[in-house]
Amino acid sequence: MKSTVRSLWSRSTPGLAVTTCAMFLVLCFIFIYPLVTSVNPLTQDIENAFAPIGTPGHVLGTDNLGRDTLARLVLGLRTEILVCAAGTLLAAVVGTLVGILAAYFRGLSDLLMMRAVDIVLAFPNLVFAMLIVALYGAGDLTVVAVCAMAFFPNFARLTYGEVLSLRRALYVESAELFGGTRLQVIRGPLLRGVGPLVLAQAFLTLAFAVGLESGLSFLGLGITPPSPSLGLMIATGQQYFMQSPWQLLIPSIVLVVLLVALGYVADWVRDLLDPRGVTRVRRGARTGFAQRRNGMSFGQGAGA
Amino acid sequence: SAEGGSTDGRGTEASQTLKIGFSAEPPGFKTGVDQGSANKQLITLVRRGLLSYGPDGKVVPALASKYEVSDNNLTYTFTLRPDLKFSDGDPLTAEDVKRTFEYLAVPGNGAADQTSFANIASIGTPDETTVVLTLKKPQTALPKVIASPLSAIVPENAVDANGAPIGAGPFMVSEYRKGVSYKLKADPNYYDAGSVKLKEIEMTFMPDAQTRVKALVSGQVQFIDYVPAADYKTLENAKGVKLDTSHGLYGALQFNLTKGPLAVPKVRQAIAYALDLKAQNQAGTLGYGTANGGLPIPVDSEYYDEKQANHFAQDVGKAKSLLAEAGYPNGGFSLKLLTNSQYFGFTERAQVVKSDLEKIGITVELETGDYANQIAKGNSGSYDLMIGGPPAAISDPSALTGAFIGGPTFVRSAGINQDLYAQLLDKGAQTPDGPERKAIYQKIGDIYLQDVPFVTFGMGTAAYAYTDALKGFEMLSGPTVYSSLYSMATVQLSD
Amino acid sequence: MNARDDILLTVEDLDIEVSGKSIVEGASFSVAKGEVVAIVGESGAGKSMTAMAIPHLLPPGATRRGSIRFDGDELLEVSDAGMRRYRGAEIACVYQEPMTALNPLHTVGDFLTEAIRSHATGARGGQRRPQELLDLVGLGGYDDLLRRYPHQLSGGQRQRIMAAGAVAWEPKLLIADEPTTALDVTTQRNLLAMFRELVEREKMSMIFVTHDMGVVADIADSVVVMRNGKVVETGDVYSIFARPAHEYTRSLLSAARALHTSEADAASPAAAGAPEKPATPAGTGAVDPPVLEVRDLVVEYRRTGLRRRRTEESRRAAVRDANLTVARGETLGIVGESGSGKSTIARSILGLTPATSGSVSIAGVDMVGLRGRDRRRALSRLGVVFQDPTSSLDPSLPLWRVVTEPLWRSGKVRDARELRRRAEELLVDVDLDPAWIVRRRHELSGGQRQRVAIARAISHRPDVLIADEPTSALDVTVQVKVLDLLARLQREHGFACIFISHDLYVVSTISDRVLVMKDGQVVETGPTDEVIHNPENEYTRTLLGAIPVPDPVVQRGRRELAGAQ
Amino acid sequence: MGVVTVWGVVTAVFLALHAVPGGPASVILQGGAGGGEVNPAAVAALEKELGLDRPLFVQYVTYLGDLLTGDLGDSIKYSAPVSEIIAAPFGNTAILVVIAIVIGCLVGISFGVLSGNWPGSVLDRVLSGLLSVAVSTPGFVIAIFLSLFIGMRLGWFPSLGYQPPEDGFGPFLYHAFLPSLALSFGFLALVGRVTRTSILSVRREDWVRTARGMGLSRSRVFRRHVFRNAINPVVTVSGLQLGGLLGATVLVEQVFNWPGVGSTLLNAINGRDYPLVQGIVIVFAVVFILTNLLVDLMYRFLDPRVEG
Ligand SMILES: Nc1ncnc2c1ncn2[C@@H]1O[C@H](COP(=O)(O)OP(=O)(O)OP(=O)(O)O)[C@@H](O)[C@H]1O
Ligand SMILES: Nc1ncnc2c1ncn2[C@@H]1O[C@H](COP(=O)(O)OP(=O)(O)OP(=O)(O)O)[C@@H](O)[C@H]1O
Ligand SMILES: [Mg+2]
Ligand SMILES: [Mg+2]
Repeated sequence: MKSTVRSLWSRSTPGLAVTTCAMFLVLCFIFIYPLVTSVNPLTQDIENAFAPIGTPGHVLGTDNLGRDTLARLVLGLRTEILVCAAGTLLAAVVGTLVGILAAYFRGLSDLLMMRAVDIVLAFPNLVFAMLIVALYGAGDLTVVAVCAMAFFPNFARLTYGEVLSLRRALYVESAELFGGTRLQVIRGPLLRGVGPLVLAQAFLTLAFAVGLESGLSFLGLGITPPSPSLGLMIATGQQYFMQSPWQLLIPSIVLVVLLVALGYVADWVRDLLDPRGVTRVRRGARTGFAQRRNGMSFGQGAGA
Repeated sequence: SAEGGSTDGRGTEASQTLKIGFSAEPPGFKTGVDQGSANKQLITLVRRGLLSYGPDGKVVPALASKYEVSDNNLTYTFTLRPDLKFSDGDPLTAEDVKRTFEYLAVPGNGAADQTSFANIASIGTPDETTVVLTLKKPQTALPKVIASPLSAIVPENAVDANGAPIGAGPFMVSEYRKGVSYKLKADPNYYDAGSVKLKEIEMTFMPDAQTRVKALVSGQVQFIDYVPAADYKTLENAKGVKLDTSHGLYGALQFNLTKGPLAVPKVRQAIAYALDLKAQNQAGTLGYGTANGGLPIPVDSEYYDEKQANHFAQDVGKAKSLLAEAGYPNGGFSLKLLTNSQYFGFTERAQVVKSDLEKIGITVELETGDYANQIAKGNSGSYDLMIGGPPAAISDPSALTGAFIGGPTFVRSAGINQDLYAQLLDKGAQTPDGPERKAIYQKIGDIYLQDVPFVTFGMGTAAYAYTDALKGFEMLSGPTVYSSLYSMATVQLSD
Repeated sequence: MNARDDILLTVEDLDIEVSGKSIVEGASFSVAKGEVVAIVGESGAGKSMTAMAIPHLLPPGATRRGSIRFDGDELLEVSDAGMRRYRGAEIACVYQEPMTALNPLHTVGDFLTEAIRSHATGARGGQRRPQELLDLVGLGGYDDLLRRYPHQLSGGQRQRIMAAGAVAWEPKLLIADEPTTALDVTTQRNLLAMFRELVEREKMSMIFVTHDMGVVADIADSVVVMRNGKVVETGDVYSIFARPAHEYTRSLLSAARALHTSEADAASPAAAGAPEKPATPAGTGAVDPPVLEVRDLVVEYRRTGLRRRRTEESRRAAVRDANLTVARGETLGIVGESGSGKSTIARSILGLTPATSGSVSIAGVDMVGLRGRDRRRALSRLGVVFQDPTSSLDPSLPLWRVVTEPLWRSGKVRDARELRRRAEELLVDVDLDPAWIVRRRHELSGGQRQRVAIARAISHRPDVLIADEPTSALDVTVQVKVLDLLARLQREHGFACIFISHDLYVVSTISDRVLVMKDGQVVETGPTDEVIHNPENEYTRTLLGAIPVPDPVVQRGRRELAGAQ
Repeated sequence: MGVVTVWGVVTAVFLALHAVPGGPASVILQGGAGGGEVNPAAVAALEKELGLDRPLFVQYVTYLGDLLTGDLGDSIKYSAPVSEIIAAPFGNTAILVVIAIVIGCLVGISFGVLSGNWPGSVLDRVLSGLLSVAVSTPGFVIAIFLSLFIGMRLGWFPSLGYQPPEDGFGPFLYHAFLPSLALSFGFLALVGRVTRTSILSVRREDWVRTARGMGLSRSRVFRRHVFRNAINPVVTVSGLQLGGLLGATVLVEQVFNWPGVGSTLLNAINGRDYPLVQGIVIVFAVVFILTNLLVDLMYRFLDPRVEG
C-alpha cells in the first residue's frame, strides 16, 4: 500500500497536484470552519429569509427559513462526505470480502455470493435505495446502509474478476506452495493485489454515493432535516427557485464540482495503477488489465 | 391542435377546454370515503349531493331544490328536482338517495361522515322526489354534511368500494389514463346543464408542486390546485396568472399522551408556550396562514374566541417554569417528531418545532419518510410528537368532534382523554346556532387550554392559481376549501 | 561488401529519440539488393527501433535524424503521407508478436485482401490473389484458412500469414523483426526456411532482426551488431563469426556457443565460461533412493464451470502415463516443444494441477490425498523457479520478504531481523548486492528477477528444485550466467533438480539425464550424453536438427545435409 | 441462472415491501394530503378484500404461483392487472431510454473518437473536461437545469409534460426531447470516456502498426483497425449501463412530470401498492438480465475470439 501511494505521488501532474491540494484545503475548511465560526447553520431567522448573496453576515445569503447558506453548505458538505465515505467504506469492505471469498474458494460460496450480487445489481440503485428508506426510515444511518448495499456489488465484481486471475498468478500460487494457508494467502497477496483497484474504485464509488445521496435527499428520502445536505439544499432551492435562484445554483455547483473532483482523482489513481506505467510488463498482463478495466469502475451509478 | 399546449385558451374564440395541473392522481370513486384533496375535487366535478356550497361557503340547493326542518330539529324533508338523471342517463330518484345514505352509515364502508349518517334513524321516500330523514338526535350541521362532495348521491352500480365514475355532477369522465390524466366533458344530463360553460376539462396529474407551477407559468395548463406557499410570490408576480389564496385546514402539533413526559399536562402546556406560532406560520405557510392557537376553529367563524387563541403566546420563561413544575427542570428528555417529506410544510414546521423545543431543553429528533409511513406510525401511535392536524370536512364547530373523539388514528393525538370532551361536544353538535351553542364551545376551549392534547398552530393556507382568462372561479375557505371546484359548473374561459 | 550500384538501402548516422530520450545513436549500415542483413544484439539494444525507422513506423513522439536512402530516395524527407507509397509496396514488414500483430477481428482472407488492395491497382503490376499468397508461404494446403481468425491459428501459421501479406506487392525490402523468437525450434526452422525461399524467389532484400546467433548463422549474409543504441560492428557473416572484432560480439558468440558445447560434432570451438556439470555425489542417481518419484501420471485439463461445453480438446490428456524419478543431487532435464506437457508435469508435482491418475511421492511420502498441514509440510521439501520471473514475484513486497517467503510462510523463521539476515545471505548466494533486500520487483531487470526467484526457491533448503524454463525469457548472456548459478548452487546444496526447457542444448549443459516429451507422452529418456549423441527416437532427432548452431559454416552444412536427405 | 436472479429479486422485494410500515389499505382509504380520518373497520374490510390479512407465507406462495403462470397480479390502487398498468409507462420510459441511448451513442462516440484521436490536444482537453463534468453531474440536477433554462427561460422545448403518442408522434417526441437529453448526459459521458480510453489503447496495438505498414490511408486504418476494435468495450459498458439509465428515469421523470415507469414506481411505493412495485421491479430485473445476455451475445458476435 505504501509503495502504491509513493508511486502515485511520484507520478502526479501539476494539474493533479493542484486538484489534490485544493480538495485537501476544502476538506480542512469544511472541518475547521464550523469550529471557528459563530454562525450556526441551524439557527432560523424567518424575518431574514431569502437574503441575497453578499448580505452582511450571510455571505451566500439565506434560505427559506433564514438560515445562513454558507454555514449550511459547509455542514452539508461535511455530512455528505462523512455519510457517503462511511457507506463507501462499508461497501468496499463487504464487497471486497465477498469478491475475494467467492473467487478464491469458488464452488458453492461463489455461486451463492455472486448470485446475491447479481440480485442487487438487477435493482436500479435508486429503486433499491427507496425500498430501504421506506423500510428503515430516512436518516444518516440509512444512507450509509443504502450506499453500502447499493455499491458493494461493484467492489465484489471488481475483486472477483481480479482474484480469479490473481489466483492463477504465479506469485499467488507460490505463496500457497510455500506453505501459506488460505487465510494467509487472502490476507497477503490477494488483498495486496486488489488493493490499488479497490482504492481507485472507492473514489469513484464515493462520487456515485454522493450522487445517490443527493438524489435521495432530493426526494426527501436521504439525510433528515434540519441537518443540511447538498441534495436537500438543491431540493429546497428548487422550490424557491423563482424567488432566489442562488439557493439552487450554489449547492448544485458545489455538488458538481465535488463530483468532478472525485471523478478526477479516481481516474488519476486508476490510470497511474495501470501496470503499463509501473513496469514494462508482458503483453498478457496488459490485455488482462484492459479487460478488467473495462469491467470495472462504472457499474451503475453514473447518471443515477 | 394540442401541440405545445401553450396557446390554447387564449385564442380569440375561447375553446372552453380547461387544462388543469392536478396535484395527485385521485385514488378512485369510493363512496363517501375521504381520500384526500385531489379526490374531493374530482368528486365535486363529477358528482352532486342534495345540497352544495355557494361561493361564500354557504349551503345552497343542488339536487334538492329545497328542504324543510321540523321544529324539534329531528326531521328533514328534501324535495328533489324533477327528472334528475345520472351521467349514464339513468334516472336519479329518492331511492338512490336512500341507498346512498344507508351505505354511508355502515362503519365498514369507511365514509368520512359515517357518524352523521348513523345518526339517521330512518329514511322515508314517500314519492320519487321526496326524501324524509328522521334523526336520532338533533344535528345542527347536517345540511353542511349533506352539502359535502363526499355525501354526493351515487347510482346503484357505484355504491361500493370500487365505485364507478358516475354521478349527477356537471361533468362526466370521458377518458382516464392511469397515472396520466382524466378527461371530463360537460354532462348533458346535469340538472343545470345550461349554465355549464366549459366543454371539457383535462386534468393532468402533476404530483410535484414545482412541476405544476412551471406548467402554469409556461402555459401548458390553465389551472393548478394545491399551490405550494413557496410559489405564491412567483405567481403573484407572474403575468396573466391569477392566484387565489385562502385559509386551509388547521395545522397542529400532536402528542402521544400515553407515555413519558408527554403524559403530564404541564409538560404539554410548557411545549405550547415554547412554540413560536408566528414562525410556524412563516415556515409552514410563508405567512399566508394564520397564527392562532386554541381550538381549531376558523378565525371568521362566530365561534372563534380571540382570547383562547392567544392564550399560549410564546413565553419561554413560563414554559421552563412549567417544565420544572412538572418535574423536568431544564427539560432533559428527548422526543421523536414524526413528519413526512412528501408534502410541503411538514418538515418545515417540524424544523421550527425542533428549534423552539431545544430552547427549553427538550431534544427533538425528526423522523421523516413518505406520507404512508406517517399514516402507519401515526395510526399505531408510534411517535412522541407529530406534525399533523385535526380533521374537518365542514365549517362548523361540531367538526371539532373529530379532533377529540373516536378510535385510534393518525389525525388525533394518541391517548387523548376523550371523556373530558365527549359530553360537551355531543351537546354542542345538537344545539342550534346561538349564544347557548357558543358558550358550550367556549367551555370546551377552556378545558382544552388546560389539557392541551395537541397544540394548534393556526390555519394552513390553500391556493389555486389560474390564467386570468378564467372567469367566475370562487375559492372557498377553511375546511371546505377542497370543495372549491363546485364553481367550475359556472366558470368560463374568455379571451 | 557489395558493389555500389547494388545497394538498395543505406542508413547513415541515424539517431532516434523518443520523447527526448536518445534510443539509437549514429547507426550506419547498408543493405544490398538480394542481401539478407541480420541485426543482432541483446534486448533493448535498439534493434527494432532501427529497423522500424526505415518505413517510419516508430512509436508516437519518436524523431529521426541522419539519413536513410532507399533506392535513391531520401526517406527522411518524405512526409508521413508520402511514406504510404513505400509501405507495403516497396518496404514490407513482419513483426515480432504473431499474436498481436494481426487484427483479431479480421479473418485471414480480410487481411490478405486488404494487403492486396492497399495500393491503387495499376501503379505496379504485382497484385496477387490471396490463395496465391498462401501457396507462396507454404499454407496452400488448407482450404478454410481464409475464413479463419488469427486466434484459430498457431503461432507459426500466423507468422506465415504475416509474411504472405508482406509480399503481396513484391516489395524490394522485407523487414522481419524477430519473427521466430516466440516460436519453438521446429516451427522456427520451418519459418526460416520459408523466409529464405521467399527472398530467393522474390529477389528481395531482407533485414532480419534477432538476438539468436544460431539464427544469424542460418540466414544472414551480413551482420549488424548493436549494443546500447550503437552499431558496434558490421560485416560479412563468415568473418564476423570467425573473427569478431568487437568485444561485445565476442561475448555474444561465446555465450551462444557455451550452450552448444556438448554438440556431438564439436566443430565450433569450445568456449570459455561453459557451465560445469555438477559432479553427482554417488556416481549415478540410481544408487540413491529417489527423492521424487512420479508413477503413471495422467493429467487431463477439464474446463470448470457449468456453462463451458466439454470440447474434444478439453478432454485430451495433457500428460499421459509419465514416469520419472530424481535422486539427491541429480538433475533431470525435461525437453519438448511447446505444448508437449512439460509444465503440466511440473505443476502436478507441485500440486497446482490435480493429477487425473497416477502418483507423486516426495521422499517416500505419497502426495495423493494429502491435505492441510501434512501436505504443506511435504510441499516444503520442494523449491520452484518458474519460467516467468516477473509474475512469480509479488510486486508489492520488498525482496527480503520475497526471498524468505518459504521460511516465514512455513513458520520456520518469524523474526523480521533474522529474515533480513537470511535474505542478505541468499542474495549473496545468487550474486546480487545484499543491499537490495529493500528493493521491489519493478526495480530489477529480468535476469536479476530470475536470480531472486532462484534465491527464494533455495531459501528453505528444499530436497528438490523444480525449474520450469527458468532461462527462456532471458538473453543468451544472462542465460549462461543463470545456468552457471544453478549448477553452482546444486553443488553447494546438493538438491535434486528437475530442469525444464524447450531447448535441448540448454538442458544438456546442466542435466544428468534427459526426458524428451511430445504430445503429452515421454518419447525418450536416458543419460544426457546418450540422448544427445545417439537419439533413439525419431522425434528427438528432429528436435536436435532443428536447433540452429551458432556457426554459419556448420549451420549451412547441416542445412544442406538435411535438404539432401 | 437468470431465473434464480429473478426469483431472488422477487423474494427480496416481497419481503422488503411487506416489512415497510404502512399498508396499502390505509393509504388507499386516506388518499394523501388533505384526506380525512381512516376508519379501522374500513381498513380491515379492505385488507380482507385484498387478501392482505392472510399469513405472509401464504401470500408469498400464492404470488409466486401466479408469477409462474405469467400473472403479475392486480394493482391494489387501480384494481387492474399489473401487466396492463405498467405497459404504457414502460413504453413511455422505453422511449426516453431509447432516445437517450441514441443521443448518448452518437454524441458520446463522436466525442470519444475526436479526443481519442488527438490525445493531449486542446480539443481533447475541452471534450474530456466536458465529459468529466457530464459524468459527474447527477441526472436530476441536469434535469432541473434543462427544464428551468432551456424549457422555461428559453422556451425551445416544453419544460415538462407529455403528449400521448396517439395524438401525433411529432409532439410526443418534442416533449420527450428534454427528459431524454437529461437522461442521456451520464450515459453519453460514459460512452465518450470509454470510447476515448478504448481508442487510445487500440491505437497502441501492434495490428495498427501492421495496417500502417501495409500503406493504408490514415482514415482506413482508423475505420477498420482502430474504431472497429475499440467499439467492443463501448458496447459492453453501455449495455451494462442500461440498469443505471432505468434507475435514473425515476428522478428525471419526476422533474419533467413524464408518466413513465419511474414515476409509476415512486407512486406505487408511496401508495404501498405491493403487486405494482413487485411487477415493476421484476420487469426491471428481467430487462437487466436480458440486456446482460444481449451484451454477451453482441460481444460474441463482435469478437470472434470469445468462444461461442
Ligand atoms: N514506445 C517507446 N517509447 C519509449 N521508449 C521505447 C519505446 N519502445 C522502445 N523503447 C526503448 O527503446 C530502446 C530500444 O528498444 P527496441 O525495441 O529497439 O529494442 P530491441 O533491441 O528491439 O529489444 P528486444 O530484443 O527486446 O525487442 C529500449 O531501451 C526501449 O526501452
Ligand atoms: N489450464 C489449462 N487448461 C486447459 N488446457 C491446458 C491448460 N494448461 C495447459 N493446457 C494444455 O495442456 C497441454 C500441455 O501444456 P503445458 O503447459 O504443459 O505445455 P509445455 O510443454 O509446458 O509448453 P510450453 O513450452 O509452451 O510452456 C497443451 O496442449 C495446453 O494447451
Ligand atoms: Mg525488438
Ligand atoms: Mg511450459
